[in-house]
Formats: sequence, C-alpha cells, structure tokens
Amino acid sequence: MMPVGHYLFLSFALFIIGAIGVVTRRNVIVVLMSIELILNAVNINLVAFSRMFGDVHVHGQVFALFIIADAAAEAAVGLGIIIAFFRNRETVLADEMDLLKW
Amino acid sequence: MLDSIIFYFFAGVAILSAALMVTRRNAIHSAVFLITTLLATAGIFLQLRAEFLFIAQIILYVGGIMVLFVFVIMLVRLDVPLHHITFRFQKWVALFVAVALACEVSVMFWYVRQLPSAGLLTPPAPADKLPPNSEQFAKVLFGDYLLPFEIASILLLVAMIGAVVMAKKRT
Amino acid sequence: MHDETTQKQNTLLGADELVINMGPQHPSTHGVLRVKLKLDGERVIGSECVIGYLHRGVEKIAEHRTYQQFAPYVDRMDYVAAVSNGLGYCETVEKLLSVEAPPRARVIRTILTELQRIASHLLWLGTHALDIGALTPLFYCMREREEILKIFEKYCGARLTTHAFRIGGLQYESYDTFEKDVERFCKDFERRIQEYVDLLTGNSIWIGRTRNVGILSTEDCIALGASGPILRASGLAWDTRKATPYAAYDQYKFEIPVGTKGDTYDRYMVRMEEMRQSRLICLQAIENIPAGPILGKVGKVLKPPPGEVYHSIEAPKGILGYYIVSDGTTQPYRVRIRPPSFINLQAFDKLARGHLVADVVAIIGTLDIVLGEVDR
Amino acid sequence: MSPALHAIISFLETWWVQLVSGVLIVAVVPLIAGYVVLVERKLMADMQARLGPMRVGPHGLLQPIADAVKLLIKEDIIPDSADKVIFWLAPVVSMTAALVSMGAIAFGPWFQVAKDINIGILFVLGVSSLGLFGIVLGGWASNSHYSLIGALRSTAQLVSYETAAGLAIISGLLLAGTLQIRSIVDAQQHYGVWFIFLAPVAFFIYLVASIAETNRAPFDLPEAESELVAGYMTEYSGFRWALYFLGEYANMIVVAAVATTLFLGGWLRPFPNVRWLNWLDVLPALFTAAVGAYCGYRAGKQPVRVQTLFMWAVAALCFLAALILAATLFVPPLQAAKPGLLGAFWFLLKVSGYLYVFMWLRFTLPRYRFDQLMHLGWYLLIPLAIVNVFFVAVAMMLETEFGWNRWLALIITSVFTLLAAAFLMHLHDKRTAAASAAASETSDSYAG
Repeated sequence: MMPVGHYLFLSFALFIIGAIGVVTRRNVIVVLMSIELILNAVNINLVAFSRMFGDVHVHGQVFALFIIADAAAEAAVGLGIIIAFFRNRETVLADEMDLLKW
Repeated sequence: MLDSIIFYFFAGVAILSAALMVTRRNAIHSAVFLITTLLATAGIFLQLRAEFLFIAQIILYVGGIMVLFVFVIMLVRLDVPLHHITFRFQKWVALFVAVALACEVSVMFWYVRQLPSAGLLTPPAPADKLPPNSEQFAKVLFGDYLLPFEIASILLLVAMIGAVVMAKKRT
Repeated sequence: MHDETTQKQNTLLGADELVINMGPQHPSTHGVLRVKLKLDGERVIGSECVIGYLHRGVEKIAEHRTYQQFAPYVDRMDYVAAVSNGLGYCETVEKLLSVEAPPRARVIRTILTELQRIASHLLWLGTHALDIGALTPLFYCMREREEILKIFEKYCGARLTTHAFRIGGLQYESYDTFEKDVERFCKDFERRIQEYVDLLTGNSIWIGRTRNVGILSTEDCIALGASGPILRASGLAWDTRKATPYAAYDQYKFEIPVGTKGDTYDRYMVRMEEMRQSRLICLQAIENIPAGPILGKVGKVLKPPPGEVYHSIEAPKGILGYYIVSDGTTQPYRVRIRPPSFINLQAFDKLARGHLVADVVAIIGTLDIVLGEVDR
Repeated sequence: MSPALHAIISFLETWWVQLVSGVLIVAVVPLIAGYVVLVERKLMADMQARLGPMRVGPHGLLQPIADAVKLLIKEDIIPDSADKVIFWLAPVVSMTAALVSMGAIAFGPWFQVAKDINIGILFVLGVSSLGLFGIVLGGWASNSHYSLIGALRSTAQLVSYETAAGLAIISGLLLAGTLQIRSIVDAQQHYGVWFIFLAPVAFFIYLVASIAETNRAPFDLPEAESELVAGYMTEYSGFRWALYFLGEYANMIVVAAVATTLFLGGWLRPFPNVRWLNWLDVLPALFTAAVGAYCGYRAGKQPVRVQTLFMWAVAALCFLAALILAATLFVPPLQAAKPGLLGAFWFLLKVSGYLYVFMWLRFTLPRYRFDQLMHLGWYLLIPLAIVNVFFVAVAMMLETEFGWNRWLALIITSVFTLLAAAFLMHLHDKRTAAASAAASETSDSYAG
C-alpha cells in the first residue's frame, strides 16, 4: 500500500507551487487561484491522514469538506471584490491596487 | 500495484499542471490547468476511497468554484501585456519562500521517518465489503460535526451576501 | 445625450462596452441589414443601422426607362409584396396620365393586393416567430403563402416578382377558376389563422417576449414618419385605404385594427387582425366582380404631360408613396419612392435602446422590413 | 510469467466487462446520437407538415451516416485569432464529459459500466456538469463576440439550473435513501410505484431544469440561432462542431436516463408489483414485431430496389429482436436473459419518451429571453425545489418518527407543495409583469 509520506509529499509540492503563485503573480485572479491550490493541497493531507486511521474513519474527509465550503466562500467574496475593483479601476493587477480607499 | 500506478499518475498530473498553472501567462490557461489539478486531486481522493469527497470535489470545486473563476476572467476581459505578468524582483522572493518552506517540510519528513510503522495506510478491504462512504460521511458530518456544519452554512450565507453586495452595480 | 463619462458608468463593469456587428450576414436580420450594437453586457446602449448592401439604384434606373419599362423594377423593391408595389406605381402613372382603370380591373387589383398583403404578413409572422424561437409557425405560414402564390402563378405566371398590373388596368383577364380559388383560400384561411393564434397568442413565453418590448408612442410614430401596422399599433387608426381610398377600397367594408400600447405584441395583434380583414375584403370583392374591359384607354407610347404627381397606397408594411416628375418625354424625369420599410427602420434605435440582444431580433422582426425596399 | 504481465492479466480478468462496455459506449453512443437527430428531424417534419430527410436511404434512414461523413471530410477551420489549444480542447471536453457520465448509468439491470459505485447518481450529475467547461472554453477560445456572449449565457444558465435540478433530484433521493443507481430502482420496486407519483413536483422541476441544462429550446439561449448565430459554436465547423453536437445529444440521453432512473422507475415495467399485469412482459416482443411489420409494409412502397432491400433488412432485424425477446419469455433455457433484455427495453422506451417530450417542446415553444430565464430559475424553480425537498423530508419524518401511513403523509405534503407552487407562480407572474413594465420605463428614459 502507499505510504502516507507520498501523499504528504504531493501535498507539500502543491502547497509550494501555490505559495509561489501567490507571491509572484500580479493578476489577482490568478493569486486567488493559487490560494485555491493551497487549500486543495491541505485537503489531500486531511484525506490521507483520515485514511491512515482505517477504512471507516471519515473525520478527516469531513474536515476536507469544510475546507471546500470555505474555499467556495473565499472565491465568492474574493471575486466579488475583484469585480468591484475592476469596475472602479479597470485593472486586476495587484501592484496597481495601491490605494486604501478610492 | 494498480493502486500505486493510479496514485503516481494522478500525482504527476497534479504537480505538472499546478506548475503550469502558476507559470502560464494567460489567466484562462491558468484556470484550465487548475481545473486539471483539481480533477487529478479528485482522482487521488478516489484512490483513497473517499468517494463522496471525490464527487464533492468535482461538483463543488470544479463545477462550482472554477466556473465562477472562468466566468469572472471572461467578464473582465483584460489584455495584460505579457511582460507585465509578474513582478520582476518577486522571483527572488518566491525562491526564498520555496526554499524556506522546503527546509521546514524536509524537517517534518525527517521526523515522519523516525516514527514507528512509518505511517503506512491500512490495506483497504475489497470495495464491496466497505460500508458506503457517503453514509459514513453523513453520519459523522451530521453527528459529531453538526455545529461546525451549521457554522459553515452561515459562513456560506455571509459570503453569498457579501459577494452580492460587492459585485452589485452601484446606482 | 450621454457624454463619454456617464456612458462608461452605465456599463456593467465600467469597462469598454462590447460592440457587436449584427449582420450583414446574420440569421435574423432579414437579408443584409447590418446593425452595429453597443452592448453593456447584453443590454443595448446604442445602435446604428448600416444599410445599402442591396442598393441597386432603382430610382436612377427609372430615369432611363420608359414608364412601362420601369414597372417590373418596382416589383424588386419589396419583393415579398410585389403586387402592392406594382399597384402603387401603376396608379401613380395613371394619375399622371389622368386615366382611370376600368372597374373590373380595379376590383381584381384589390383582390390581388389584399392577397398579397396576407402573403406578406404571413411571411412576417413566420420569420418573426422564428426569430423569437418558435420553429413551427414558419412552416404553417409558408403553407398558406404557397396557396396565395399559386393563385398569382395561375393569374400571371409569376410567383414572386409578379408584375401583375399594367398602367391603365390589367394585362391579363382573370382565369376561369379565379373566384373559386380565392374563395376556397379565404374559407380555409379562417381555420388556419386560428392555428397561429393557438400556437402564439396565448403562449406565455410569446407574451413575455413581445409585451412591453419596443414601445413606440403615437407621437413618436408621427415624428419618425412610421406608418402601417406600426402606426396603427400605437393607437392611431390611420389607413390610406380609408383616408384616401384608391383601387376599389371605397366599395368594401373593413375595420382598421388599432393597438393600445404600441409594443411588439400590439403590432403582432394588429397584423393578425389585418390578415382577417384582408380576407373579408377578398370575400366581399369576389362576390361581385363587375364585367367589362380590363384595360383603360392608354396608348402604346406613354407621354404624360409635364408636371409632377404624388400618390400613395397602403402597402403591407406601411405607406408606399411614388413621386414622379414628368418632363413630357417617354421617360420620367425623376422618380422618388417613399418606401415604408426604410422609414420604419428609423425607429429601430429608439425601440432597441435599453433592451436586450434577444429583443433586438424581436424588434427587427416586428418592424417587418425588407431590405430590397430599404436600400432600393 | 513476469509479475507485470500477470498483473495485467488479472486486471483484465476482473475488469473486462467494464472495459468492453466502456468501449461499447464510446463506439455506439455517437451512432445513437446521430439517430436521435434523425428522429428529431423526422418528428419536427411531421409536426410542421413536411417530410424531413427522405433522400439518403429509405425514409432518410442513412442520413446520420451521410452527415457524419460530410462532417468528417469538411475543412477543419481554426480561426486565426483563436486560442488554438483551448479551441481544440473544448469540444473534446464537452463530448468526454457526456460519455464518461454515461459510464455510471444503468441501462437495464445488466448494462452498466461502473457497477458498484455508491455515489452513482452524484457521479453522473457531477461529471456531466463538467461539460459546461467545453462550452465556456470553446466560447472564449473562439475570440468572437457571439461566442463569448453564448459562453457567458450558458455559464449563468447552467449554474442556475443545475441548482434546481440538484434540489429536485434530492427529493427523489430522499425517497430512495441511497445514491446508488441500482438501489434507487430497487427502492421504487419496493414502494411499488415510480417516484414520479410520489414526488410529481420534483419531476417537473427536473424536467424543466434538464431541458435548460442541455441547452434545448425553449432554453437554448447559449446557441440561440436567431440571436447569436450559433452561440459558442459560431466559429466551429466540421468535426469539432460534430463533437459539440454529439456531446449535446449524449447529454440529453444522460439527463433522460437520470430522470428515468430516479422518477420513472428505471428498467421496471409499469406497476412492477401488480401480478395480473404480468402480460406486459409480452409487450416488448409485440412492439418490435409491430415495428418490423411496418417496415416490411413500407418496403414494398420504396421506389428503388436497393431501398426495398434495405427496408426488408431493417424489418428482419426487428423481427429477430422480437424473436429473441419472445424466446426469453417462453423458452426455458433462455429465461435467464429475461430481466436483462426486458429491463433494457423498458429503460430505453422511457428514455425515448422523455426525449420525445424534449423535442415536442422544442417545436412548440418560442425561446425565453435571458432575464426571463433567470427569473424562472431563481424565483420559481429553485424556491419551489427547496420547498419540495422540505416537504418530502417532512413526509419521511412523519412516516418514520410518528408512524403515519406513508401514502397519507406523501399525499398531504404533495398538496402542500402544490399550494406552494401555486403561490410561487402567482408571485412570479406578478414579478415578471412588474419587471417588464420597469423595462419599458427604462427604454423610455433612454429615449430622452
């Protein structure tokens, strides 16, 4: 069977890639997508650990579902903000969002 | 055997498309690669016998959230000049972040190796012997985690209202 | 009007608005109309009709043809109502020559023109319904239109560009079973029209798509010069057939249907009722077709006295006017045609603003334009 | 024998049925979809007082094949400014999603690719909803305004109506108590009636929502011909276009199969537990025999000899099928095949009936406008579906917790649901009237 370390490594790799995306991309939409990737990486961990404790153990999966719900909430609000911002400033680039108030 | 082939296949697809996602210049391409990653992750959930989560990932993540992303990308229709796509000096920050995180995690891996039994997954029973995953899931979700479930639904409600307020046309 | 800044805030995202080219090749611009639509999301915030893709210089051609030679050209303007075009032209030239068509010719002209009105409205109904997404009425309408075209074919040999009339009357005597054919069609048509009513009139989707879409008030109609069913749907009972009767219309009883709100649904109802009224006119006319000659006293070579004349008829799409200036030669000095479609099309921008893309096709449909006539 | 080879062989031993049926689906569904198109055209012609395709084969029976060949050899056009990769990918996504979701559907008790998947119906829903990406990406990649508007429309439409469809399905699932497709059908056998009689409102919500989900008239706004030329497919031609088309029809079959499974009793015959209706088992054989007889009758009237022969061949096939169906009833050694074949017959019959309703509506109704479509979805269907889920749950609770008679509970809650539906309809009518009045005011204000 697969050692749990492999899942951890996969999760870690996705997390790093997501983190790099968050730091380097200017397009806020892509930044948001990178955050989704990070959340997704966490899900892999949770499910793998859940599985580690046996076939009928689903607590970790429930956590993962909560994270999906959270991701949905984040995406909705985040994209709402992006649309509101785009309407006013006609940009979605992070470094052009340089005012606290407009 | 089959299990590990499936795992490595999906893991490879996930990592590859995740890497492509952060490097593509076009936001739609990024979204497509993120979808691929999410689908590959769903495959890994299936390989872990988390069937309900597999379909939840597809319906909610891919069919819901990503549609929203693609929709917004198409709505804002921006044509960013290609050389403007990343911060110039940010590459070094990124490298630093990656290296720092890698160090941290390698320490973690080191400790994992020290653990007895090395965290092996228990071998799965044949699929038809397993209790249905969705029923298990529901029992735990609506039993042990009823309160968090309600809180999550309130969170979603708040997010929904927030998104509507944010995106509404100001008149 | 709006200046640049206010317009920007009106769009969904404050970003540049979407400009869509509808046509000249588009399934529902009824030929080669091209509409440049400025969209905010799907809402129309501005429109511009680009016409001229079918321009053939009909008015200029007239200056180099004799009066008889030009008659077939007018068939090619509103090519789905060629008989009406011909009637208008022939009557105008007759007015210029001060001759009158004999009574028999006038009655037959009336019958054919009313049949043509039904045919034109049928084509409008079918394509309008198709634009709004109802597939089936088109084929039913074509079925009935086919009957009318068969009558035309039997009468003069042509179905579309009929050139049915001659200056001074008719060239052809009506064929043997003419009355019977027309009567059979009219009897049958009552039942057929009920089929369209069943399919569309009460349908809630149809009402939703047409009610309150493209409202044009009577004042706007008059200001824009819109005529025909569009004017009547806005509530003004103006019909050239009643106002200044021509052909044999003064002999028959018929109603002028009017609408109340002037929206697309009213225009639909008005045209449907006009078809019924045309049917009644045909039925009245075939009861009593006077005997006698079919061609008045006109010479082989037409040399109208110098002068000018204007005459208009109620074509299916609105008021069709001809203004002819004669310099005493065999060829007109100038022919100016007032095509109803061209003038009605001016209302497009007013109708379309603020509506959705889907309504634009409904509005093009309800204006009932024929590009051959718009561009001439 | 090397271990790898051994593993492959043992893999094939366990999975060959699935593999073969999978290949079968991929190979056969396009053909079936082609013939669904032919049937649709024939039905449309019949309702519109004309004949429809008559040239290729007798009564146009070979038309789908001719169409396929034509589309295959057409020039493959990719617009210059299109995003080539995504343009290429989009129709494939659309088609694949529809075909994969078919894997979990049980076409009769025997024919199912993924047999023991315990999230059955959710799998079908989830995977078929991925087809949306085919549409959206195709619309975006074409780099045309019509395509983009079509794509935006379809995103909004599909997301909205999937919600309604999902909620409607939940009512059915509450009654069945399981997600597994077989168990759903078994539950209907256990109840003795199809779920359409227990949750009629849910069925109608699903019917409407599934039409919208498959982009069929009167909800075909993403590809509204008279408005957007062809919507997201405007720039597609040749085989890519054919893939979209096949995907759409395969999707229709999928939603019809879901509705059949969940609400129309799957492969059960009408009233599965009523003994004295057992003679209905003869119906499939009689039906196919009747079709065969009609083909034979028409064969004599074909103008060309080849066509006569072809019709005879079709008739012979029908008779053969009838013979097999009859044999399973009366020849003891073959009776083992009876549930499978009869089940498949009933299932396909119900799917066809459902598709017939799709087509019938398409030929009859005009198209909704976008705002009306959204109003219908969000103000009528989704609230109604929520109310319906609630009342079905109440009925289940009354039965299990308070010991009510099941039928009484279901009838009372159905009445309540219908009342709620009437109320919502009333509100909906009032709101649309107000909305259209407001719309006319806006257009007036623009005039100045």
